[in-house]
Amino acid sequence: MYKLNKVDKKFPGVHALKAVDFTIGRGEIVGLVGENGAGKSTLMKVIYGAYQPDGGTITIDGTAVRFANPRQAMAHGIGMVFQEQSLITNLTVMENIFLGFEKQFVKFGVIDWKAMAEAARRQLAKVKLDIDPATVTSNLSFAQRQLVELAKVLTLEERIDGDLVILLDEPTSVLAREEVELLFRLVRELTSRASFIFVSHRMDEVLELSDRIYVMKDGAVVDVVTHDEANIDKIQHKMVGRDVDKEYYREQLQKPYDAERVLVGFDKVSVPGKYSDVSFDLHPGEVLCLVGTEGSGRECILRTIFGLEKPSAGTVRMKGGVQTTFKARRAVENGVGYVPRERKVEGIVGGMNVYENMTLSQMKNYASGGILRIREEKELARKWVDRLAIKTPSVFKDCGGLSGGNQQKVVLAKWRSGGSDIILLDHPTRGLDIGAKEDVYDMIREMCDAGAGIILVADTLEEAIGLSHTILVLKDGEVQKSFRGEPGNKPSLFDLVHYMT
Amino acid sequence: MSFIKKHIEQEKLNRRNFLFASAAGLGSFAAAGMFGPGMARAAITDPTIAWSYRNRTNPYWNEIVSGGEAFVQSLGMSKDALTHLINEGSSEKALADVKALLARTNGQLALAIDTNDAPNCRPVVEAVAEAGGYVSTIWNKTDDLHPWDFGDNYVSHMTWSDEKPAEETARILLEAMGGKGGVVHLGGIASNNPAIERLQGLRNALVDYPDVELLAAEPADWDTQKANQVMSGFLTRFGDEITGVHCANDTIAYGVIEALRAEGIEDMPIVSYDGNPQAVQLVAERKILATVFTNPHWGGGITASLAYHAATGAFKPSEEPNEHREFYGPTIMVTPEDAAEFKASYLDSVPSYDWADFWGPTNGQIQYK
Amino acid sequence: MSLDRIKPHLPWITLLVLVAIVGGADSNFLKPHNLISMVADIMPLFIMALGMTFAIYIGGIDLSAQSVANMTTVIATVALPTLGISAAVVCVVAGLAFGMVSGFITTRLLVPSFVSTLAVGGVAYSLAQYLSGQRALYMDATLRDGSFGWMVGKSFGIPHEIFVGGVLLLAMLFLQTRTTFGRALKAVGAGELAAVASGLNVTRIKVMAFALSGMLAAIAGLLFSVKLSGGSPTLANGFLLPAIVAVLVGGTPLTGGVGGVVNTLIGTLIVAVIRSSMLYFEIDATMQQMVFGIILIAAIAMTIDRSKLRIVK
Amino acid sequence: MNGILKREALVKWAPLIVLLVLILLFTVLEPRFFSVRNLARIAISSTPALMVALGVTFIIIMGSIDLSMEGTVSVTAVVFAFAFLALGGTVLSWAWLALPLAILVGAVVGFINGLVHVKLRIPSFMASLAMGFVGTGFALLLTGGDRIRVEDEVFRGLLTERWLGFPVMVYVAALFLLIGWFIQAKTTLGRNFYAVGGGEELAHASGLNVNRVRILGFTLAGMFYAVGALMAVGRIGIAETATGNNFMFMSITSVVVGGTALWGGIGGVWNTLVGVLIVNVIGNGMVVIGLPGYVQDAVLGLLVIVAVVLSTDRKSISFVK
Repeated sequence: MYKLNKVDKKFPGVHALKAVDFTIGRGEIVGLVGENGAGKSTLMKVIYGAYQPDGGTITIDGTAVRFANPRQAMAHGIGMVFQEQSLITNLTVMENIFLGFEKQFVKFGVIDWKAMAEAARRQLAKVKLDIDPATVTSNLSFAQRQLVELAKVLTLEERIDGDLVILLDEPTSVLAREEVELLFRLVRELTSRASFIFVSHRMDEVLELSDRIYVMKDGAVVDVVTHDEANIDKIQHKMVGRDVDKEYYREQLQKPYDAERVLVGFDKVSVPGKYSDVSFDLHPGEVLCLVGTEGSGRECILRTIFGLEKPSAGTVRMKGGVQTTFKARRAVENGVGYVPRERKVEGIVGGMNVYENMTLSQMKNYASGGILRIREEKELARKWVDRLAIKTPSVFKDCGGLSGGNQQKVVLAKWRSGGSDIILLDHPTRGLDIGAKEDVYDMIREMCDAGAGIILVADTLEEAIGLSHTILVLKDGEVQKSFRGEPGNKPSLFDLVHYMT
Repeated sequence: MSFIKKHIEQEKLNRRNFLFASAAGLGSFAAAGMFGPGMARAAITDPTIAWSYRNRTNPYWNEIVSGGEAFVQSLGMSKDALTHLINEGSSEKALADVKALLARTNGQLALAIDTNDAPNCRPVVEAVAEAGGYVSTIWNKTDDLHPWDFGDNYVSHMTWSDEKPAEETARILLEAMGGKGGVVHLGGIASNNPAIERLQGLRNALVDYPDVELLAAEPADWDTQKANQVMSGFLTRFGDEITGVHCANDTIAYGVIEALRAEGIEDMPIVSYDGNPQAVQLVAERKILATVFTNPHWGGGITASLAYHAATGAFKPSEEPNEHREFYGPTIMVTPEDAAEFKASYLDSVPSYDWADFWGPTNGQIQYK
Repeated sequence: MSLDRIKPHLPWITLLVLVAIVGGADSNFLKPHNLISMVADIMPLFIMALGMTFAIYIGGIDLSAQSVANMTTVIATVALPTLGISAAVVCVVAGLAFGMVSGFITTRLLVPSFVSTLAVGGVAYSLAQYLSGQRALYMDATLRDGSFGWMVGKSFGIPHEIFVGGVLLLAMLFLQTRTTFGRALKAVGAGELAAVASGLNVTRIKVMAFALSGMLAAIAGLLFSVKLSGGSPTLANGFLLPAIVAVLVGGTPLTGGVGGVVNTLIGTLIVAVIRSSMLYFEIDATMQQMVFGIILIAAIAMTIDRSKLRIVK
Repeated sequence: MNGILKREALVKWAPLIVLLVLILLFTVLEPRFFSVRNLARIAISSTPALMVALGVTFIIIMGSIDLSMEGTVSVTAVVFAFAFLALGGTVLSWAWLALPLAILVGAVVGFINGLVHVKLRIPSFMASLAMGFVGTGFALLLTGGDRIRVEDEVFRGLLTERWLGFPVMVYVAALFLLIGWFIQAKTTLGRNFYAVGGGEELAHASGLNVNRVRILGFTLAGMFYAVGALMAVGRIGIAETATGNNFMFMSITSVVVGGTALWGGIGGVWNTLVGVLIVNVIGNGMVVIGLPGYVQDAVLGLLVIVAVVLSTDRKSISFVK
């Protein structure tokens, strides 16, 4: 029913889509995979009307269409569920659901809130969400918000006669496993009313959910596989254009850590409302993974170590010294490096170039009396650009313009070059393509070899299991269980999930 | 004696003075001619005439401008020939504009200016003198700066001694109050010289009225809306204790009248200052008991005229006595009795002044305390 | 692509175009003497704008600058007889202190700088009124020349104000581009969260930015006071909006992290040229303000580099 | 959860508590402060400011800012006065048409302001600042610097006519406050302001025509400025270029003091009402208790900071600029 024929899209200097053919049938779930920069997001934007193609045609049930903006695409039944937090948090759930389409509830210029609430309740019922539509969105959990998103897109059902095509852009990235399963169940049920295009970096999820999978590389569709013939290795091969290392998580490189020394010691540490009585030791060469759902206290523990959160009870030791002042600057002096989840806003400073970003945390090493030794900064940056194979035309390039993987490398280089040996990684591979992920995994092993201790909040449970020496499972701010994870003797997914929920 | 008669008397006197003055002026012109052009750039044949003032939103400055334009027209030019520099209350802009104009005119400039803040007067005068232009100032000038220290280029400074007239209006007010009760004063921008003098005038008068209490004095920044709010506050604070209001100028009085009107108070004795047409009308209606007319129209014209005639060499400032270089401007009290007469002769039809009669209506040399 | 390359240069191209237009209309404008004098006169405003740049660079604003300058004109005049040249130190310290208070209120008490600086400005204005006894004061000429004559003299035909402004510009340029503080400032402006996550003491950096703004406002007031040989609590009135306009026209948008002190120099000169152009084109007095606004819209539309603005609010 | 609710409630009511505390404070210092007559005085001085502040509230909710109010108020006041006098000079003649005309002029000025901001892609701070210059300049051009007196007894009844101790203009202002609330709470446009302020890109992606909302917002603000101008003229009886003076900083300060966040999405017309009252209570109270003029700026500044500090939800913001 929905069909793209030889769609082309060019940007200055980039041929983003090259004669892409794409079809989706009624009630079908189509997966869309590809590395970052392969053209997935451009393709999606073309589909939901944010971009207009330069060449090719789009047809719905054989009729050619052209969308000048997302609103026109919506009128043809095409809706988009955005990646995380695309609801406006200061509005109520019902306002979000009907944003831009309030007209139906307006009588004589007045919004009939009761009618809107009623309609919103009907939408929420479709996604089996039982909340008051007048709830302010900021009070919802991430999983709830994701469902509200879906409910919002499903309003298209009432608005238009034809079939729906719903794009799901990384809908699972903020969800815990059981929430993902709930979402998938829902999507499958909804195929009676809509077709879905499912975009995710989590290959296993794509395989699990999709009827067919489009594989993109360099702006072109390189393969289309059906659910039954799909196979992770094969798809990844197509995406990357080469074989992916069997030892994805570099388990063979995992070495025992130095149990004698302790880099970070938590002894019954509590932050009110966030976590309580958390104890662990981080040793040189160790990867310690914090596992738990959103809100289980993982992030807050990282923030405590980095000095952004002051615990109310317990003692925090760093390299033997008991910490009394909790300041980020102090933590950095102690050798803590923080690789935040929101790479674009917290990791790098867009608008500053590569060397400026790399020395940001350690300017005093490159300054005498407050005056920067810029030449040395550049030397450092060139060295690390080579060492981590950062793809950038020069060290003067604005980091905001680098790809996600290269940005992450700059962030890691920032801490590693400054000699940090307590590295906090918050979703370090989020949104990275396979090649870049592998680079990150390599770097984690390398840092361990160099004697650094790593605290990891992983993007997926597999990643957590594959990478860590130690896994702490948290739930509601309390440590439920600690697992050891020597190669060959790792806990299973089931083990973890059991304690998470 | 009504003020009109007084004024006519004065005019007669002045005419006599003028004859002396013009004779002296011609004499000096001739003298300058004899010594030739090398001595000083005494004569600029066609100087640009400019007025630099605060803004166009205040009727006072509009009167000043009308005088400047009248003078320019008296020279046979269109009134557009007057260049306007508006500083919007910024000393910095006032100075920058003057310098830009000096550059544009190569110093062929006859400038009349209120420099906005007293300290700004020195750099303005210095800039004009350096460029060979001629400047006459009004109102704002620091006490250590004198025209005679700049040869011919700083032609004159005129200000108005407000203390005495303000004292006189205060006496009218205090009499109207029956010599007892409470009075409030709403002043101008606190650091402005006229604001200080006008308050002092009230204080001087109060000495003779021991039964009247000065309840409060607050700055209202020459601003109608601010005055309105301050007066509202006074009404709460003092209520019926207020039996009279002394305003530092007319625009303040408008705000006060409206604040009183909002409370249904129509008969409060009020005096003000400046003699704006609207205020004169209110005086005639006895809503204001007295205002002081400083004849800004004449002031605007004569200040430009002084600078112009000095520039063209019609007279030589340095040969004039000090009282012709620093002097007080005219002040005329307007009371309900003579308001109609005053309005007819000054406002309804603007008298055509003799713009070469520089010092006629003036009030003597400036005295420093 | 070529347009992208031109964008960063638009501010000074705009300036040159304006100078050419005014100069073309009246060649008197282009006389070196006039240009130098124009630049010298704009220096106090420039110095205030220079400080304002730092506040705007981190995404804030400093509405106290004018009041602080007013205050220092009074302090300088009052303190000159007893302290001599040390009066300058008192002024600078006072400006620094007021700026720090603004910064503290903004960063620690989480009051938006638009309001906090306005409020602190109120305090400075009150202090100025109190110190001056609510009247205009003047400096003794010999005392002024003895202590501060060097600020307003002339060497090689160039007024010393230009040197004062130039030295400050170079110092601030050095601070902005070559020091850890400048780098930190850029990081805070362009990506505050990333700066926090890099362990920078963002609060301190912001407080220092406001302190710098206060200090430069104080120096602007001091220079103006010396130039005018006096002080009053209203002397620097009319500085604030042109100073903000100068920073914005120079291409430092309110979103922070873009632009810098050189942009502010260009912006200040654009303001000066537009202002003079009113005289050269003999714009009618009642029309000047409207024309200024329209030219301003055109100039800002020309100079801002929208590619650096994610969304236009 | 309970704790969070309590905190939210406290923050929500904080501006009102600040207002009540201030009233109490001034009443203790000077009992006459709390009299109907004085409250009426505060109400009178608040009405024009409230109208202007309401207008800018919508803009601030969108996360933008508008600094053009001084110009807009002056232009509308002057156009109103000219039209009013030209059409007969009393509300009882065709001159009443000048009232809707003024609001129309305000809408046009606001519309242009919005166009400059949206179409030329100039941040609202700069666009509106420059448009403010244009507005004041245009008013000056129209008047040539003269003041226009509006003497009509019926129109001035806004000030002189009293019901229950308060002049008519206070009731008119209350009516427009309700209209503002209606727009904010009951209309699509009002809700869209919150959407734009909460997340412009997201709103756009949801199919909202953000540019249209913005332009309409500035237009609406212009209309409220016009009402403010009418109130100001009604209060003083004079329309002039300076009618708009001092509205800019005061109205934005009031909005912030009332608890509307400058980064958008939070707050509303009731907050603005409280904010305007706080600022005017402080202004009136300082005079009433007899604070010397030269310390008033400082005291106002300090009290404003205290008010903002108390009414800010510190947990909800990560950083403030």
